[in-house]
Formats: sequence, structure tokens, C-alpha cells
Amino acid sequence: MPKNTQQAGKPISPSSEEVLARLEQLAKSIYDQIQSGKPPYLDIPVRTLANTIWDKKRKLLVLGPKTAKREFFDIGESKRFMQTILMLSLIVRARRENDYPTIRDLYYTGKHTIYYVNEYGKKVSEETWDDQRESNAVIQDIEVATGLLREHMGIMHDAKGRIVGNMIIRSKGTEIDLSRMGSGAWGIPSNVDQLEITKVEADYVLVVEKGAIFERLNEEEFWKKNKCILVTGKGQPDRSTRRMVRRLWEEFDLPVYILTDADSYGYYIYSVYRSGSISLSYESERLATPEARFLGVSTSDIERYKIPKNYIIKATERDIKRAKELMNYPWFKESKRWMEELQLFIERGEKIEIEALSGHGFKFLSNVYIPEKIANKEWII
Amino acid sequence: MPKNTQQAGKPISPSSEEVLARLEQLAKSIYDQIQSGKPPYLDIPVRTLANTIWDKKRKLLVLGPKTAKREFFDIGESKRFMQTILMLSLIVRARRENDYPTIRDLYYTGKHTIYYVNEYGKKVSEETWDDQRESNAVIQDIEVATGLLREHMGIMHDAKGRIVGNMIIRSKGTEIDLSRMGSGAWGIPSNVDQLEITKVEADYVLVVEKGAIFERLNEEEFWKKNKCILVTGKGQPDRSTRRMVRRLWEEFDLPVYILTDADSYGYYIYSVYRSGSISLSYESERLATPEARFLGVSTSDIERYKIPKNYIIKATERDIKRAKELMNYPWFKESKRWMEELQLFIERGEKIEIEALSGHGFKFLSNVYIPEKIANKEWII
Amino acid sequence: MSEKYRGLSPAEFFHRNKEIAGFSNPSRALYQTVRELVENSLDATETHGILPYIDVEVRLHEDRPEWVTLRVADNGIGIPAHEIPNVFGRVFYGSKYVVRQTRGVFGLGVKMAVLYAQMTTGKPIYVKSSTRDSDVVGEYLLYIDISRNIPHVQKMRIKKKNKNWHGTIVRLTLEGAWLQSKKRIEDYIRRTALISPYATIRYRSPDGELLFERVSKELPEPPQIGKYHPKGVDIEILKDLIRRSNNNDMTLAGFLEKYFEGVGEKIAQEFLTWAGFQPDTKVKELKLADLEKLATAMKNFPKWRRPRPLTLSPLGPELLKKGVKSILKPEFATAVIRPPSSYGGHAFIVEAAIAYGGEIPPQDNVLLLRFANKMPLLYDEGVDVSRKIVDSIDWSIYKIKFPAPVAVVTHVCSTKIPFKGVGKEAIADVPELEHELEIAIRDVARRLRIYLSKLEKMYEVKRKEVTIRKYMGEVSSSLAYVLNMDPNSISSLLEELLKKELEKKEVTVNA
Amino acid sequence: MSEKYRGLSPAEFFHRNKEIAGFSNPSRALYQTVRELVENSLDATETHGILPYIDVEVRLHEDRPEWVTLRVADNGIGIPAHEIPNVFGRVFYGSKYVVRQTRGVFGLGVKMAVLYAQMTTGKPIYVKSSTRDSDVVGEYLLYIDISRNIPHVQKMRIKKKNKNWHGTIVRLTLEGAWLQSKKRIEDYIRRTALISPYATIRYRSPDGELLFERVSKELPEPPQIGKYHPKGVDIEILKDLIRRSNNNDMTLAGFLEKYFEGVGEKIAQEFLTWAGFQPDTKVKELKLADLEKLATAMKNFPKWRRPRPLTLSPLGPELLKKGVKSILKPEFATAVIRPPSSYGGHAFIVEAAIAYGGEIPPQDNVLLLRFANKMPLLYDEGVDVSRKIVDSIDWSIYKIKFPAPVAVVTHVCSTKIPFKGVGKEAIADVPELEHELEIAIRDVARRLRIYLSKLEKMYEVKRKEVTIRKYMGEVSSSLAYVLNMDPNSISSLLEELLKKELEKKEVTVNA
Repeated sequence: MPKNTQQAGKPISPSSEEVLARLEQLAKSIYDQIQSGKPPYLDIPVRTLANTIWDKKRKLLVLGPKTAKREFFDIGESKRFMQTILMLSLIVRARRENDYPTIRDLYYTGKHTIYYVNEYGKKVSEETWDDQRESNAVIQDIEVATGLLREHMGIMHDAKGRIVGNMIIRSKGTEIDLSRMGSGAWGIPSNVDQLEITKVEADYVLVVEKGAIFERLNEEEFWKKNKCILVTGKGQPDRSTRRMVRRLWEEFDLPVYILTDADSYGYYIYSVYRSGSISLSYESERLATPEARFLGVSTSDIERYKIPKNYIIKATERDIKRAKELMNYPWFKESKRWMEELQLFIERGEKIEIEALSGHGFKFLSNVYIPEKIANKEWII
Repeated sequence: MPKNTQQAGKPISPSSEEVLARLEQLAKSIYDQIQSGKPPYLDIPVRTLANTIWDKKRKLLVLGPKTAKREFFDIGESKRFMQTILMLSLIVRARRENDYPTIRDLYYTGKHTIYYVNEYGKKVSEETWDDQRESNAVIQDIEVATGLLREHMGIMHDAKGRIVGNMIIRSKGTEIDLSRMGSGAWGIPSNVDQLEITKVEADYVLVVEKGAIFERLNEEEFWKKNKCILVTGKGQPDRSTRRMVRRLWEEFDLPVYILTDADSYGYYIYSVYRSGSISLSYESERLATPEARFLGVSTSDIERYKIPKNYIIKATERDIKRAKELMNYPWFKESKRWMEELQLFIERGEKIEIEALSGHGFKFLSNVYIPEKIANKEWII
Repeated sequence: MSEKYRGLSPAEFFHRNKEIAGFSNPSRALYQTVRELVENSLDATETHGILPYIDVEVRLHEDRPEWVTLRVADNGIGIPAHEIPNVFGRVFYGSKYVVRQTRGVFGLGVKMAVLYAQMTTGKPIYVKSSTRDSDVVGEYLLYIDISRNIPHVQKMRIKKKNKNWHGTIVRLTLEGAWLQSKKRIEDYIRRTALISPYATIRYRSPDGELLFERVSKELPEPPQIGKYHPKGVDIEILKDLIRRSNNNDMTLAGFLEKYFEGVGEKIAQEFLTWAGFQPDTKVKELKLADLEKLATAMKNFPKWRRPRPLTLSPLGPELLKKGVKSILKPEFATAVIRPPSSYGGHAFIVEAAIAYGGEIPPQDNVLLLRFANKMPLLYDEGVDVSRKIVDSIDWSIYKIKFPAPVAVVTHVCSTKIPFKGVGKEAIADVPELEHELEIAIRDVARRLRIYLSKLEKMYEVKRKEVTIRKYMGEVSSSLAYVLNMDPNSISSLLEELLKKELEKKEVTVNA
Repeated sequence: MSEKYRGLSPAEFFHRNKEIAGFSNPSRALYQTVRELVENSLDATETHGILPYIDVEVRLHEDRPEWVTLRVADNGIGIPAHEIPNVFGRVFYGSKYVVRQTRGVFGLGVKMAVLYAQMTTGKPIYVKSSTRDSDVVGEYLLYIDISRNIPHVQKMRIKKKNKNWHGTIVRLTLEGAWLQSKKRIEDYIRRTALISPYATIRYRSPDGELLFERVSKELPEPPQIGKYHPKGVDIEILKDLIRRSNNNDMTLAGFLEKYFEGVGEKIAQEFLTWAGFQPDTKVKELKLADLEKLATAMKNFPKWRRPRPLTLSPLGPELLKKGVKSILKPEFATAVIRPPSSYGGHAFIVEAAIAYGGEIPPQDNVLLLRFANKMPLLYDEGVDVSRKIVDSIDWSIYKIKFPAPVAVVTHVCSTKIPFKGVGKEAIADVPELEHELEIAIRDVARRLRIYLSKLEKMYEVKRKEVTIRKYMGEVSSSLAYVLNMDPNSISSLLEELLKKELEKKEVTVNA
């Protein structure tokens, strides 16, 4: 059953009027403090591990109730306060003028020099921000303070994802048939919530870590032969790819299978589709697919599929360290199978790539590995 | 006028029969040597700067007449000879079985262990190849030896490019309308030569270095308002993006404008669209767009568009070194304007990003910069 | 062929092996000569309660550019006329073979200078001296008879004193590399003035004149001659003391009480019982094996008292601070002294100072000035115990971030400085000494931290005001845009709120 | 208070300052004592044309674990019975105050050992010796009278010789840290055996016995006593020589010809004219200023001949190679000797060896074994000239890639080794010496390269065959797949072609 059938396929983005209202309300609340004689502050939900809660029932990371009081008159916070208000005004301007800036555009638009005299009496200067990490951080603050995703605010990013399959999407009044892309694919746009998914005829979603494997499976028309939606995020997935996968899972109740290399980076990518990043837990309700299934390639497949020794790559210390970190993620910790798999990876200190399966023939992946794994329910969750 | 009107839009890939024949011929020539009692060798065109010729008339880098005799019985070359023959057999197998392997698949498929006794009497072992650079190198050797591109041989790669505009492509019997992608775009496939471009209604091609800028311009429907084909390679372009741009230029006689950051990396990316890499000069007849025009952002635009000082990034030593290297490329050397621009970059030691123009407003790039530059013919070539 | 055997005089030995004493080349020899003469002059003054006036002059020879004439004059106790030839003309002759803190210890330094001068220029040393209680002045031109290690007087004059002058003037000419050593010599003089702030030092050289006037008339208590500490003796020292006692009836208990530092009747009895000796044994009757047993027991007995500091003469924190301030000219300086301690039977006292800001230039590492028995140590800083301690300290816990204008001064006083080598430039990391030095250095560092903290707090309030005003314009204009309001009205409200906020805080700092 | 002046004996001086001579602690003292005694024994043998037999024994005291008894016996020329007390009981007494290469130079080492023993254990040194031309054996138990620097004979026995024995046996007991120094001592003995391959050295210790039997009966030509080189003199040396000449009629020309190395009538005349002296001047009439002028001129005259190597006694390449092979057991070894050279009037000769493979373990840096006047140098390698040279060489140009099993041996012979310090462990980078050492080291490295090249070439042909066969299977099966043929038929054809190819090449190498 679809998780959210009433809204299946419909655009989810808040309207422009609603977006603008929420942004303006934030400014208003600050002005009210000033007018009533109170030192102004912002209440920002805390984005740290300590305020990140694992929702056992929904199997998601969510932001906890803690908030931080960012005071303008606190010397350690006044700059961040200023940056937040400045960024807010830039985003408001873009919405009022119907522009779609990138986060880099916002960085440049808000960056300028402040001249002043310092505590030692010298004339000096300072930038509103020095690098994009600062401007990005306040965008995140505004996201959590308003409950809006940056995409809803019209902020664009370098979208990497590709998708093909028997599905139709309505975007800007156009019907797009993702089964008629020829050798190409549809490039997933920044704001997936503005899309209407009007038709999906598939048994599952197959998400492939590597773009080259996607190209290969696409050229072979694997999605047609196996009745699936084929997606790639080309490595670590961007927000729009994750959003698309979640919508297919949530709104169309499609099983989601993730195919990565058998290494801690691949396992981490699965983790990003599955529950997201701890530091971005405020996003996970919209960007995570909590029931995503790890199809492969797993460490135990080395034995099961008799991968030759000279296809095996020695895991680095960084790989092992990363795997140990993953073992602390709740969605891995609660899974007996995942803990077994990670423990095996750590013990063996070996990793293999998807392409290592080609030792059994170029068609082994598409004709044997994927269908058999799905048929035999040999995924990991 | 189209450069190649008789073939405008038609698929260019050689047939499978022809591809197979050329590959088999290479093996036959080696067997003939052995049968006639000669130590076997391969005649491979040399892929170095010394055998790279600048075709002044066509404004292209081309391979010169030099070839290298790769002898099996030469201790320094026998492994490479073996690897070449091994790779040849893998590619032949893929063609015979209608597979589309990635270069990584080929790497794994051909990688196995050779056991032998060394000159000191010890039992040792060796891999057919140890990393993908080795297997890639022999793929390139086969390309130059047979005159086929890897895409013609059915080898897939991680394709990054996106394209939108008033154009229709026929692929695998499907008509794809690139003006009906909604907020998304069409992901350019690996083998562009199999595509038939059946209709193009545009005044020019705009190639944007950055994916995020592409997303922004696409969401704004810049291509509709300005009647152009909008392309991105997302940084350094892959072979299929370059091939698509060249086909639009060559077959449909469209001016091609390149938009990058104002730094030596951006200038290099222009260079790759323009004439390709010296080490891959054998590709340039198919992948280069010799009359590509550099639209911006240029170093002189810092002054012209009054870019604020705090938007300017200090160029690194690597940037300066790269710019000096670019000055030695024939297509830069022969251009008075390019030499001026590169000299200015080196002198000022400053760089700016496309997004720096957002200081003049979010719409400045699409409403002022690009249209004015094109109208005033302020590109560089 | 058979071997021919013969003895060498000490003068001949050091003539052949001059590098042993630090006279390895013309540059080092010149520095070393300056050092030897200045240190003798200071020993002749302050050790005897005289405020020093030292005059150092370096001149280059007109005709022979590689020749340097050095003249050092002092207002010290002088040297009796009949002792002058031996003091300057005989290796291993002097007044410092006692348990007492002095700069000179070997009875070698100035003789090496004399040797070096006569072997490189052939010129004799000129000495003029008069003691306080004498009515004559002695003047000599001297050589050392190297093969016999006795003075060779070329010229001598004893004349009646017509002024109340006392002191010593020494002049000699040696082959010296002035250009290569002038920086070190000036540093040495400057640091000597730091550690001797009660001294007036006049330094004239081909580069001009420097005058370091005393900044205090207060002299430290001069050191007294003391006794061996029982913990540091060996068999030969016992033999020597017994021989010199010249008393056939002296008991072992009496011997210990008379000849050793901090040994009274009670502790002597306790030790002898512990060691298994009869207290009434006659020392003259002790056999060599008994002496060995006694020496080992003295070394191992755990209850000896610590040596008293009577033999030492530290500066004290006030004088050290004055010296530091007058030479380094910092904005902040402080100094401390540690209680007396001992290693291997030798008493020692450690002093330290720290200086910050002012004319001290910021550097990536602590500027370290090391002293031992009031002598500046310029060479071999890298292997010295003070550098080891300074490098091991995390200076950020004292609020010092590098590059910083901070200097540390360390001073070790002892009857025997544990130098690492003959050049007397680096102090070895004897555990007891290292421990005391670290405590002293951290103590002054803590005091600097207090000063820096107060300084910081004063700027903190100012910084808050500056920072919030810095961002007020941005906040006002941004809010105004979003809310379609006038920026000035928002600024006014914020300004008002800020003033109220700042009134809650007020800080002053005494530098 | 007034000062009390007195003189110290040299023995008393070094008793007070034992660290100057390298006796700073029980570990170093034990090593230093072994070294002093072994070096004396070797000087007493090879310097006089005797194939050395050295017996070294280290024993720990049963009751006193910190006490170590050291016994060294040799078959040298012995010491005349009447000289034994002074040789062992008087500082600055010996037979090595001449211009000649010996290990001992100061006349101090063994006295320091005696001093250290008597002050730490109270035990006398035992000496037994007999000369070749004597019919008696002298035995002594000795102390040093420290305050007077004269020997104190506790027991003495002179007895008739009943065997034709000659040599010296020395035994003493000192406080020594055996565990901390045993590794160094064993290294020292082993390296001594390397540089003296004509010596048989037996080393017994609490860890067992090592025997290094001689691998050659060929002794190097012993060094002769020579004269000063005119370039290195100073005023005092001139004075001393003139005094010792005892000839009032000697002319300056005659003086130079008689007392200085490599000065004949022609060169003496030329020099005196250059320097502005009358050749027939009587030396006794020269004033001190004349001597200064003479010394300076002698130092600066550019045409003195290089010193002849009569005073030196290098090993020669054959003996050095034998020593290296017997101790390091490499697969390859070679050695070279450089022509005599000089610095500052001192003749020197440099030798070097290189060894590769065999029992030498691969290391990330060249294993360096340094020697001076046939003495192993174990400490302070980091500041030594040989280490500096070895580190500056790009060893890849000699076909050496690290980790590599390569050892370099350097040996400097001179009448005066320019040690950096008193410990006699590191040689200073004197330019003339550095230059010769680098040439020697590169020479042996070049010879190693030739050997490694030949080795490489032999393997090259073999490698070609192996390589092509290695890949033949892949080529055959790949071609067969593409051409739909049988792989074996292609392999057969290729095998036939390969055999023809290999017949064109044939190489052999003599290791």
C-alpha cells in the first residue's frame, strides 16, 4: 500500500505565497522583539547529534525539541545573527522577483565589505561572509527555522541524478514520458516537489551508485526487461535524487533497491538514501527512504559469488574507520544482518566493485545477480 | 552553412559488422607476421605532443604520421603487447555478444593472474594489469590502431552532460523532444553518434560550465526566451557532451558559445570544447568544435562589468602556471585577443566566478550579460 | 725502536690542545678572551661587596688587521703584586678552588688567553693591579714559560699608590676574528648587564661605544666559602681532607662534623650507626677499604640535610626584574627565585624571569636568555636544560600565542654548574635542577597570564560594543527590506537597546 | 676578605673535572676505560712492528654489582720497569708527545681511568710489563697522588724473566654501568678487529667470549717520528724548538732545514727571501717580534711542499678489505687509499671501503663505520664529516636503492685528527679532509656500481626469456579467440621465434 496515497504523484511544494509568508514572519518576529525593548534573538533548532532523535516507528532521524537562542548582542553570535538576517533578505528578494539563484549566487550577492573602527582605535574592514560555508550554514538555519527546504525557496543546485522507466511526469504543464528517452535519460531537476508524477508502471526502483553502470543498464534496456524504474545519483546522491526516490517509495509504494560497490563508501551511500546524514536530520522526513533495501554488492558476496582474489581491493584504514562509524548509526545498529555485514567487512579488510561481477561475463550483473538477488529476497535492511 | 549538410542529423556510428571487421583485422595482421616467421609487433600511431599536428586550415589537432612499433619480443614492450591483444579479444567478445561494458567492466574482465618462474628461479605471479590506467591505455591504443572511437565499440562511460532546447532527437526508434523536459533536462548518452538529430530550431548553442547555472537558466527557460540550445558538461566535459556540441556546430551550423568562470580552469574547459587535449588529439576530429566562441566570463570583464573587489578571488600559482601553459596551445597562440586575455589574467592574478555577476542582481546574467555579449559580438576566439 | 717518555707541563698540554678550552679559532678565541676577562673582573668586585665598574675596550691593530687588542679594567679587590705573575702566568693556579659560587672555576681561562696571545702575536699580557689594603700598584708584562708552567716576567714595576685606586687592568693582543665574533661579544656584554644590574659596564669597540649604567646600588649578598656536602664525596676527597686535617686524634664523628656541610653531632652519630662505624674511630687509622666503605655509605645515606645556600649569591627577584627591564625594555616583566636545593652534594638556587611586549620583537618561539653563576650562556642553546623546558611548555595555557613578544630568563647559581662540556655553554638536564627550573618558569608564566587576562578583559567590553555596532547596519537594512520599513527606525531602536546592555558591564585594568 | 691563592696539580684538576676527559658517568667511564686500555695495547704492538695479540676481559664483582674489573693484556713492546709508575701514575706523562700517528695523544687517558678507579672503588691499578730487550718483569699496584701528580706505589715487584714474554697486562676496578655500556663496548671491539685485521683480539665478558682471529700476518709500515710542517707552527713552537736546539751558531736557514718537514736548502732560501729574512741570521739572536713575523710568514708562504706520510701508518686497501670481509661478511667488498695530503701543517691519509650484501642487513641509510688513527668512532656520528659526505651523495647514481645492504668504512690517519671535541668521537669538516674523503667514498661507490651493473646484465638476458614466456599464453589465447583458431598452434609458432631471438644474445658475469 502507498504510504501517502491521497497525495500520490501530486506536487508537494508550498506555494510561492506561503513560502514568502513564512520568510517574512521570521523577520517580523525579530522586529517585534526589538520594538518591545528586548535584545533581539533567533530561535534556531539545534542541528547537532545531541538534538538528533531516531524515530523507531518511522525509522527516521528527526530533529529533537532543543533550540538555540542566537542573540544579536552576544559577541560570539552577533555575526551569525547578522548573516542569517542578511540571507533571509536575499531569499525574500529572489522570491519577490521570481529568480532562481544558486547557493553560490546567494553567496556573492550577500558578500560585501563592512568598514569600522576596532577596539584598538584602528580603521579596519570585514566581509559579511568570507566563504560559502558561512553562507551555506545560515541557509540551513533558515531552513530549520521556517520548516522549508531550500528547493521550496527556489534555490537551485547542480542536479546530478538521472532516471528512466515506465513513468510519466508532469512538469511546467508538460507530460514527460521517461520510457521514451532513447539511449539517454531524464535529468532530475533541483526541485522535485514541483513535479507531478502522473503514472508509474514498475515493480521496483533500482538505484545504482555508479553513472557508468546506469548507462550500461540503460543501454541494455534493463528497466524495460525487468519492469523497474532505474535511477542513478552518480556517487553520493544530491537532494533531488533522494527526493525522487522517496516520492516513488512513499507515494507509489515501490520497493527501493540500492546497488553500490562493496565498501564503506558504498554502504554510506545506501545510508544516505536510507536515513540521511545526522547533521542534516531536519531533511530526513522528506529526503530519506527508510525502507530502502541494500541489494548489493555486499562483503559476503565475495564468498557467495566466488569473486577472484585479484579482483579484491584491500580496504584502507579510512574504509575501516568509516565502517566502524556506520556501525553506530541506528539503522545499522538495529539490523542484525547489517552488523554481520559490517563486521565481516572490518574483519576481512577487503572491498570489491560492482564491475568485479563482470568476471563472470558482461551480462552477469543484469541477467543473474540483480534478478536472483531480488527473487531470493537477499537484500539487506 | 552547415559544414556537413549531406549527413545533417544522421547517425554516424559505423555498423556493428564494420566495427567487428576492423577489430578482427588487427588480430589477423599479427597472426600473419607470426606465420611468416617474423617477431610479432603492433604498429600504433604515437600519441604524444611530438606526433600532434595543428591543422591550421581546419583549426584542429590531428595525429601525425609517426607510428610506434610495439614488439612482443622487446622486454620493455611485451607486456603492453599482451595487454593490447587481450583487450582486443575482450572488446570483440562484447561486440559478438551485444554487450555494452564500461571501461571498468573491461578492466575486471581482463584482470587475472599469470604464474611463472622468474629469472632468479622463484615462483612468482603477476596480474595482466594492475590498475585501470593500464587497461585504459590499451583501449586508446586500439582506438588509434583501428580508427574507431570507444563508443563505436560499445564501451559505456559515466555520461554527465545535460541538454535542453528546441530540438528533436531520434534514439532507438523513439522521438525525443528536448523542449518538453519540464524543469528537467535530457541526459546525453554515451554514444552520441548513434543518435539522429531530426530537428533543431535555435540560433546558437550555449554551453555552460557549471551544472548549477544550467539548472538556473533552465528553470528560467532561458533557452526558450533566447532561442538557443542549452548544454552543460558539469565541469570538464565528457566525450559525449563534446560530441553533441560538435554535431550541433558541424551538422546544423550553429554558433557555439562557452560560458565558464574567469580562471585558467574555465579557460581550459573552453579549450577542451575548442580543440581537445593534446594527448587525445586522435579524437579531435570528432570531439572538437574548432569555432567555439568564448563568451565569458573573461578577466577583462572584471573591469568592464565593475566586479566588486571582494568578489575577486586571488589566483593560485597553479592557476598562473596553467594559464602560461595555455598560452602555448596553438589555438590560443594564434589569437591576439586570447593572448591579451591570458596575459591580463597572469598580470592581475585574479579570478572570478560566473555567480559574481549576481552582485548586479539575480537576473543580470540571463537578462544582460549573455544577450549583450552575443549581440555586441564580444566573444573571444 | 724504544719509546722515549717524558712529562708535559699543563701549560704545554693546553698549548697543544687549545680547542679543549674553547680557543679553537680566532673568532671563538676572541669571544672567549672577552668572556674570561670580564668574568674575572666581576668576580673581583661583587663577590667582595664592591659595586662593579667594568670598562671593556676592543681595538684593531693599525698595521695588522687580524690582531685585536683587548683591554678590561675593573674596580675590584685587585691582586697582590707578588701573586700577579702566578695568577696570569701559571696554568692551574688561582683562588677559586673552594666550595663557592664564582664565575671562574678552572684556574685556566685567563691563562689560555695569555697562551693564545703569545702564540699568535708574540705579545705579552699587560697587568696592572692594586688591592684595597695595599699602598702599591703592581704593573707587569708577562709571558707563560710553557715548558715549565711558570710565569716569565718581561717587565715589572711596583710603584707607590697616589690615589685610593684598587682594581685590575688587563690588556692583551691576540689574533682574533673581530667581524665574525662582534655580534656575540655585544650580546655577551648586554646580557652581562642584564644579570648584573648593579654594575656599570662601558663597552668600546670599532663599532662605537655602549654604556650600561647600573640601575641599582643594591648588591646581592656575596657568596661564602663553604664545605663539601657529604653526599657528593669520593674516596680521594676523603683522603685529601684527612691529610689536610693534620690531626692524629680526630675521631670519625668529629671529622664529619668539622669538614662537612650540615653535619652536626646528632646526624653524625645517626649516620655512623647506620653505616656500621664506631664514632670514636681515629680517622688516621682508617684503611683505604674503610674509606671506600665510608664514601659509599655517605653517598647512600638518605637523611643528610640539604645544603645551605651560604655559598651561593643569587640576584633575587627585584634585581633580576630591574636588569630585565633595563635591557629588554618590555611592557611587562616579573621574576621569581626558588628555595635552595641540591644535586650530588652541590647546593643550587634557580631564578627565572619573564618579559612581554614593549621593545621585545614578536617571535615564533620564546626568546630565551640563559645564565649560570651570573654568566651569560650564548652558545649551544639547543642542548640546554632551559631550552628543553621552554620547548616542552604549552604556552597557550598562559595565553601566549606565537608569534609573541615574550622572553624568558633563567639563572642557575651553584657551587658546581653541571655544564655539558668544557666550553661552559650548555647546562645538562640534571633532574633536580630541571624540576626547580620548570617550577620557576611556570611561576613567572602564570604571573604573565594574570597580566594578560586583565588586559584581555578590558578589551573584551570594548570589543563587544564595536562588534555589535559593526553588524547593526546590516541587520537594520535587511530587516527593513523584508518588512518594507525604514532602516533608520530599526537602527534607533537597536542603538537604544545596546546602550542599556553595555551599562550592565564596566571594566578597568591596571597594567 | 682577601683571596687565598694556590696551584693545582693536573691530577687534581682532572679529578675535579673528570667529565672533560669523557668520564662523566659510570656507563661512559667503563666504555672510555676499555677504549683507553685497548688503544694503548695496540699502540704498543703495531707501531713497533709486532702482530698484536690483545686479550680483553670484563668481570663483575661478586659482592659489589656496580663494580667492574677490566683486564687488558697485550704482546707489545712493554714499558721499562722504572717508567711504569709515571706512565700510569702521572697526568701529562707519556711517549706520544711527538709528530707521529698514534691512537693516544694526550698522555691523559689511562691516568683518568686510574683516577676514576681509585676515586670510585679505592682500588689500585695493577700493571705487569716487560720490554723486549729486558730480562725482568715489573709488577706494580699503583695509585696517583692527586695533590702532587706523582705515582704512589703501593706494591712493587721486579723479577727475573723466565720466558721470552714481553708486553703489558693492566687490571683495574671501577664503578661502571656494564649493562648500559656493553653494547657499545662490543661494537668497539668488533670494529677494532675490522680496522686491525692483523690483530687477534679475545674478548671475554659476563655475556661470553668473542674471538677475532687475525686474517692477515701483514702489518702496515709503522709510523715514524717526524718533524713539524712549517705551515702549522706558532710563536711558542718556534721558541721551543730554538731553545731545544742548544746551538748558538745555528743559522735561520739551517734551523728551517733541520727542524721542519720537507724543507731543503733551496726552499729555505726561497722562503727567507720571500719573507724578508737574512738566511745567515743566528736563530738565537731573533727577537720575539722577529719570531712573530717568521711564524706568520711560515703560515702564509704558498710553496711549502706537502708533508710526506712517513709519520703515518694507514692500512692499505688490501688489509682494509680483509678486515671488512672478516667482520661484515659481505658478498662484495672493495677498498681504496688516497694520496697523502695535509691541513694546517698536519699530514693525513684517507682510506675508504664499501661492502654490499651477504650478512649486511638492508637499511634505509648507508651503514657507516668511522675510524681515526685506527680507532673506532662510535659516538656523535651525526656531526661527523663522513656522515655529512655519505648523506650528501645521491646513491642512486651508484645503482643503490634503499633499503639496501650497504656499508661504508672511512679511515682518517693523521698526526693530528681534527676532532670536534675532547671526547674524540666526531671529526670536524676540515675542507681538505672532506675533499679527500669524498673522493675516496665515491671511488669505492663507483667500484660497487661496476659490480652491480655486471650482476644486473647477467639477469637481464634471463629476464627477457622469462618475460616473453610469461605473456605468451595470454597472447596466444587472445589471438586464437579473435581469429577462431587453436591457441596451441599459435604458441608453437611463437616459441620457435623466441628461440631464434634468444640465440642472438648470450651474457656471462663474474661475480
